[in-house]
Amino acid sequence: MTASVTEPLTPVPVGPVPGDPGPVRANRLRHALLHGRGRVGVVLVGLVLLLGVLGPLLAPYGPTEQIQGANLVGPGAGHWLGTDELNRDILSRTLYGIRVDLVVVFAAVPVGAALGVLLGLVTSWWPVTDVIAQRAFDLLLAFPALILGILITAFLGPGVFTVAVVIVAIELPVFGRLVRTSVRTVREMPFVEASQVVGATPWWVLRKHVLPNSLEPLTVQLAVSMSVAVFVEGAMSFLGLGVRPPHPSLGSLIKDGVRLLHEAPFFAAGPLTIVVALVLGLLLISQSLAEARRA
Amino acid sequence: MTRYLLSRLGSALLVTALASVGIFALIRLVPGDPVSVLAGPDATAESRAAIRAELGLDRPFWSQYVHWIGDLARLDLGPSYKLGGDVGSLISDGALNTVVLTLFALVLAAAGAIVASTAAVVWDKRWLNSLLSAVNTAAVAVPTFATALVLVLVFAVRFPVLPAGGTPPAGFFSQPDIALQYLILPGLALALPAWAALTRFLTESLRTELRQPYVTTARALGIPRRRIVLTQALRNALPATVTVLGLQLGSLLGGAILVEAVFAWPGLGRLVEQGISSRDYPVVQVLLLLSVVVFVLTQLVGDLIHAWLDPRVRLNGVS
Amino acid sequence: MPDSPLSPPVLTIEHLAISFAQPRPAVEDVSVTLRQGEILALVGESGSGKSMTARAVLGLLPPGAKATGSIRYDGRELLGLSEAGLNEVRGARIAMVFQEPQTALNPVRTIGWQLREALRAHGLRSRKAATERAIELLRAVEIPEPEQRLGSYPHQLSGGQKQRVVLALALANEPEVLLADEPTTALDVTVQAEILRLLDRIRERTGTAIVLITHNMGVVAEIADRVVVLQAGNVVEEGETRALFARPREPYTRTLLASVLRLPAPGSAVPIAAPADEATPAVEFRNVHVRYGSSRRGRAFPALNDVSLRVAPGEVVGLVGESGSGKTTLGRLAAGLVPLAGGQVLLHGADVLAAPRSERRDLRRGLAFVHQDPEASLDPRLSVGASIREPLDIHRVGTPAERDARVAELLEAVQLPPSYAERRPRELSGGQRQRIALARALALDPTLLVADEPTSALDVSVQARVLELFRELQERLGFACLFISHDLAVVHKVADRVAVLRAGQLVETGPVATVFAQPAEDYTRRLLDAVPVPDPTRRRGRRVRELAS
Amino acid sequence: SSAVDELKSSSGKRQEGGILRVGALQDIVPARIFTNSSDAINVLIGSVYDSLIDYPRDSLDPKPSLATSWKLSDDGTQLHLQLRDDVTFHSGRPFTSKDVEFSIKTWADPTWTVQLQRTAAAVTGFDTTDPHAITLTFAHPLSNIFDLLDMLPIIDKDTIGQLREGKAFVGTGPFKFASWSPGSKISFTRNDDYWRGKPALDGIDVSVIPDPQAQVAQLRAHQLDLILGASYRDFQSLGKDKQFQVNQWNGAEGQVYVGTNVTNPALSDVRVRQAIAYALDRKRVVDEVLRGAGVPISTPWPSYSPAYDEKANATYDYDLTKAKKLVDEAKADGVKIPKLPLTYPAENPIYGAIAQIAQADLAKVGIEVELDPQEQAQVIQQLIGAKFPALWILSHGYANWTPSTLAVSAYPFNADHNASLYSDPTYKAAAEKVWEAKPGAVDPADYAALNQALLKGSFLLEIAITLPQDASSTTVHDLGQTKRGEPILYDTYLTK
Ligand SMILES: Nc1ncnc2c1ncn2[C@@H]1O[C@H](COP(=O)(O)OP(=O)(O)OP(=O)(O)O)[C@@H](O)[C@H]1O
Ligand SMILES: Nc1ncnc2c1ncn2[C@@H]1O[C@H](COP(=O)(O)OP(=O)(O)OP(=O)(O)O)[C@@H](O)[C@H]1O
Ligand SMILES: [Mg+2]
Ligand SMILES: [Mg+2]
Repeated sequence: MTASVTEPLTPVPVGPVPGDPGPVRANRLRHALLHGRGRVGVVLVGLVLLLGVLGPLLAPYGPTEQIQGANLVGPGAGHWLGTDELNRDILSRTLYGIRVDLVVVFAAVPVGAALGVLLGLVTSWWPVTDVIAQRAFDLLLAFPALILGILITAFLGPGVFTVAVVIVAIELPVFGRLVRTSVRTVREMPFVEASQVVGATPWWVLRKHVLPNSLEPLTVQLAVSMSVAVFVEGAMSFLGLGVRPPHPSLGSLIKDGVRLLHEAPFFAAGPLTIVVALVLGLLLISQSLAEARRA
Repeated sequence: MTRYLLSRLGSALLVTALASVGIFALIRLVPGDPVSVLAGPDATAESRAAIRAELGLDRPFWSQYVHWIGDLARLDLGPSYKLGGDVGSLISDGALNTVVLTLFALVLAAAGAIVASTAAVVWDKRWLNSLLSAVNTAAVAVPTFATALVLVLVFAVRFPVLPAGGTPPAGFFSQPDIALQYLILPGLALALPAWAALTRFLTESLRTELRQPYVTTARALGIPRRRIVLTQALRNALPATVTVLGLQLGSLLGGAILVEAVFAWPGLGRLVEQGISSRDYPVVQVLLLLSVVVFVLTQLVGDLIHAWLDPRVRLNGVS
Repeated sequence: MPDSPLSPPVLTIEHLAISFAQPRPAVEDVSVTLRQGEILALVGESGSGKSMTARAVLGLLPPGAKATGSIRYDGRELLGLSEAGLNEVRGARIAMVFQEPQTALNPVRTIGWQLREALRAHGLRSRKAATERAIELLRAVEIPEPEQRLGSYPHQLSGGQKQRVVLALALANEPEVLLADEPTTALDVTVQAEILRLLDRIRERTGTAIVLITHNMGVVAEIADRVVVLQAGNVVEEGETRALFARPREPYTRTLLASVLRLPAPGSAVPIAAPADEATPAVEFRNVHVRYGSSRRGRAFPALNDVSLRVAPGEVVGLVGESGSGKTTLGRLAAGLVPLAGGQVLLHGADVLAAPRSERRDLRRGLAFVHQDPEASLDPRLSVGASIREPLDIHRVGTPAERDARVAELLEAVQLPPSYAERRPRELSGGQRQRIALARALALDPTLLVADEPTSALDVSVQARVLELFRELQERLGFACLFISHDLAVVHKVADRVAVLRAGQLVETGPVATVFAQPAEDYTRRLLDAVPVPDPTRRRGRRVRELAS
Repeated sequence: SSAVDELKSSSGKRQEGGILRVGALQDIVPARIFTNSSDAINVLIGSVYDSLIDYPRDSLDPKPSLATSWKLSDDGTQLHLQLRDDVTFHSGRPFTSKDVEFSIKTWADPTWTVQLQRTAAAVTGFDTTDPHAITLTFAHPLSNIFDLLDMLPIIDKDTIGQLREGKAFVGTGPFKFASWSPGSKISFTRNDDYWRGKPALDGIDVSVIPDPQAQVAQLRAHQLDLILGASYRDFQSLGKDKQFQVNQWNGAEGQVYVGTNVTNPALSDVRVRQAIAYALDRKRVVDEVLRGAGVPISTPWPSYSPAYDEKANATYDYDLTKAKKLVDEAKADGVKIPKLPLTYPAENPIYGAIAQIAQADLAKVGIEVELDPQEQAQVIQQLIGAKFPALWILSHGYANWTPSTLAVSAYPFNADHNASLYSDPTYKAAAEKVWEAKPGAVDPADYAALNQALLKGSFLLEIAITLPQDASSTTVHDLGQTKRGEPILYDTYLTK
């Protein structure tokens, strides 16, 4: 220990300095989620989440239960949302179907995001790996989501797992690029230089500075990607690449409903409402987070 | 500027070249055999072998690839396994349909976005902003296929004022007024999410621009707000918007698959789907490569426009 | 002459108060009268309400601000005037110039376009006439070859030229009042001197009354007729420049004046230079070259050219020079942050780049870096304690408990209570943040500190305190220091020796007192001459005018 | 002008000429032009080509077409046909007996993968000395020779190369092929020199619209006059609309079935297969999925078929108790029934619905099924390679023809090698027996034996006959269809 520290200098009184910004709200993002638009979003997503989690308790029938004689019954006391072509209760199917979207939204997207972040983080520091990774991301991004969906389904066959893989494949480059932009900006920041000067390794900088400072844009993107995932599930199911029957998903329910729009316009209403609520909620969340970041 | 362009061009070519190998290999890895699809369930083993030889599928992988690239270089896309005809002419019809639809949607989205966001920023009225943000969110939150179907049901079936689908019988150019009517519904369904994204981005950029010091300078000179938005802020916000527009093109192409399905619009989306499901390698290869080329080109053109719009890049090659 | 107290008032601000939705009002009670043809300086520390007062005049307050009181121009009440009404006044009667010339101009429009647009806003529609007037204006602000410049974009001009264009814009419609909000803060001293002279000439030629907002007392002493001192939104003192400098009444004014660093008068006695230290230098640059951009693509820009410099142990070497002269580059080179194109960098006699990678880290361990911007140099996500601890963590010095103890010691060393370790950077003031940055730099007991303009983002009074602290620590700990600054007075205060850079080349080096008192090079002399002297009695412009009359 | 108003019209008066706008689900595939595998191909073959004889849709009694009369030798190995002498191809070349020989030989060529290839290949001798008569010699009596002559289009040998590339389709039929834009449109124009007389329509435009719903929407919006592919439910609702008529073509039936891989350990016990057959609620499939456009069956045959046997057809009427009993017995004998995959093409919603009903039905008798929707391409590959792991759902045709056509031509029934990997000498013998007989002279007892063999093996479990439907605007009159499902548009006319 140096002499200077053992004999401390006389502390000067420190009061508020003119122009002192004063304490700022500890967590802008959390605040954004609990007020205004953000709160509406959280409530909407929370509601859908709740319905999905409690689905089995709320559903009057099983998701694949075929009720004798109840062929395409309209909404009424027995079946709030009516029944489908195969005599199944649409309300029950919708409640169970939410769960597929929840898996896709809250498992596949985070996995894709995590992989993308990890890849982007590790590769973007060194020019060579950066070029390789970025070209690979470009390549993945070059295919529209649905084409990627069709291609991957050709390998894996339809199913939730396929949808999840497609979503991971879609999100990976998105997050990879986003992180790369972050790395590029953050590594130029004086505080990164400061830690490099004292000997921080790239890995240290990435872990301690870049990643924490990229979290905000990543959370905003996460919410956006989650809403995209709901679409991808819907679109893939619409093209018959989604969940395997007889299990329902919101997308497959909408697809079935849309096929019967003439005869049973009520069919698609329920699942569509949920999809819109979920996407809307996620969008509102992402908007409020983005706004909080800018403020 | 030229050097900047050349380097961009180089990386574009690299991506395309990598993509060609990737696609060629990938499509062959997909389970399912074009020959059995083509021959049908009742074909004998000999007939399948004959077909395989005829398609050149008995040659080794690299030789097939080299042949393909060689043919591509001579602009010969080869014959479709399934449809027999030349892939080039097969794709050109579909491509025209898709390009017209996508461009129409792109123009619709871009024009709509510029009008909506400048209106929102110039007037800056509370009700207008709320209305826009509501419409905007709705446009993003309702899936494209749902919008498309509702549009058909309302405007073609319930109140038949516009065609329910299909391409204009006389083509796009001989009767533009008729063609336009055929384009409106699918174009609208396709454009809506892109419009919403663009509007949101542009409004936000304009707001950011309005916070820039140069705007304060202009205001301090007594230039009216409306004029500042239209002649200065918009001009500054455009380069970034062009980039976003380029990204939107990708999602428009993706959305086109859905919209084409709903509106019986014989475009590339259907070709891709059918091509893959019938394992029609030549068609799929070319289509996938095309999608990469379009993506790469859009980025390139986006960069070009960006550079052209931004004198700092145009004159100094920095961005 | 503006000195006459009889010239009529053009702008009267009475009991102006501006508040945001926060406890303390931005402006509490400000009354100022501006008279025809005078230059009125508005001074005060950061956040004292100078800018808000000026913006209120043109109705350019940020959204959410509420202003009360009265602002009268030409018998008209400006406060609460409609946007259309304000637009008639803005630019035409009262014009405003802002601090940042880099961003005050629209980057995608030519300056000709922007000038024409300003003229068009007040009725000059003819393109030809507007172009002619634009050329005239550019000539008036002394831009060479104005015809060619019309087609230039802002990025093609130098900082000083940009500020001149901003001035031209403000003068386009011959306003009676010019509000200049720190118009020279971002500029080099030499450029600043030219702009100030230009302002003075414009006032003389057109009789425009100017409100000059600045925190630089040198600038005030140089050209202001009267001074209004603001503190926390209130006018604390007001008076004729010379009188106020000579006899400040208020303690606040006195502190303000006391914080101002001064250069010795030119030609003053030269102290005997200390003999050169023979010990191994803490850092030595041997004929170093640095190029930016890839040389392969033929765009290499030589930022440093054949520079040789030594910093002896325990010695503070000030590095001065105009913007872009390569000061930062040299500092970063020592820290190993820029690649070397030629020459050698020796840390304590060891060639860093020649050393194996593993040793390089240890060689650099004795080196620390303090950056200009205290805000950007601390990770906003880490508590300041964590930031100070980081070098210890990286080198795994001691146990975690020892590290925490060391953090407390370091905080004390920079005169901050240990409880501050828990705070986030944004919960501190600028000066406090710079102390934290200093504490972090000292964490590993460096033998060499590179400080890149460590106080240029701070207020004068805060700057004085931080410099004091720096000097004290340096004497106590005895580290060598490469102190980079564009402020010659600051260098004069802290440095033992000074090195003058110009366009990547070392033009002069020597003991501070010698170089500043008797510069050997013309360039150094020009730099010194351009520094505004915070003493109205030594006012150059005035002197010139007095001699001429 | 409005694109929509142009399409609306209704005065009820017969229109001179006019273009019939047809919506088809699938495009033509030149390499598979003779396989009856897409509705656009059906329009093409039905309109551009003629055959030697025509079956009326609901019987197997040949009627003259390009052949005016015919005579079969007593042993059934020679057929002499008298041909029309006033027929020319669209190219202007007169039609002769050589063209008949060429057409039959083309069908016998395996690269065209025609279903009746074996039958065509069994025609071994051609006497074409008379250009307007031909004598065919067979390797053995062919009970289904007239099936071949009804299905076989007479093609032009000069343009076969262009046919393969999809550039030209030259026949003798009522309409000439005009153009094809792959993936979107095929056009035909009237053949003014048609030997039966000038057709009423000026031409036909076939739009390829793979989405059934889009077809319906375009029909409703009067952008199409006739749609060939729509869901059963859409047909049902169009039928209730006065602006449209729905045609049901009895005689051109298909059959949906559940196939079983008999080498699967669980399915190798016939009792399990029979249990599955009993457990299928066929009536529900017909009512709820086919919306009444079908008939529940246990044997493939429609009621007019010579092999039809009412009693045999009721063998596997829905009976859960019997099914349960069979499963229990099998399980008692140590048969393990794990979860069985049920494969079906994902593209077609009908298969999906049937599969889900079957899954629910089988669950009731203790057979767990996992649905395995796959792409058509993969399903076909598994069908050909006999690679289905357990169960699958598909449909077959040919039961509406001479029964031997099914037994020797339809892939799932092929006694030599079928997708079920079922081989049984009794079945093989029964199938050969009904084939190698003189047309119309098959012993009913042989058919009964064939039915018995099929039911005993229970390797292919029929669900229902599906009746093809199409829908048209009421301005379209006199539509027809062949047994093969080809629209006959020769007589068709439009009203304003
Ligand atoms: N947009 C705003 N919202 C809230 N408070 C603001 C805003 N702008 C300025 N303030 C507050 O108003 C007060 C006066 O600010 P002003 O910009 O006039 O200071 P200044 O004297 O010009 O300082 P500086 O020398 O730093 O430019 C400060 O306390 C500042 O925090
Ligand atoms: N990363 C870079 N790439 C290219 N050129 C650069 C880069 N950094 C600095 N330069 C150029 O190198 C020259 C020296 O820059 P440097 O930052 O060392 O100047 P400085 O003396 O610190 O100026 P200031 O007082 O403005 O901070 C300048 O002309 C600058 O434009
Ligand atoms: Mg200010
Ligand atoms: Mg610098």
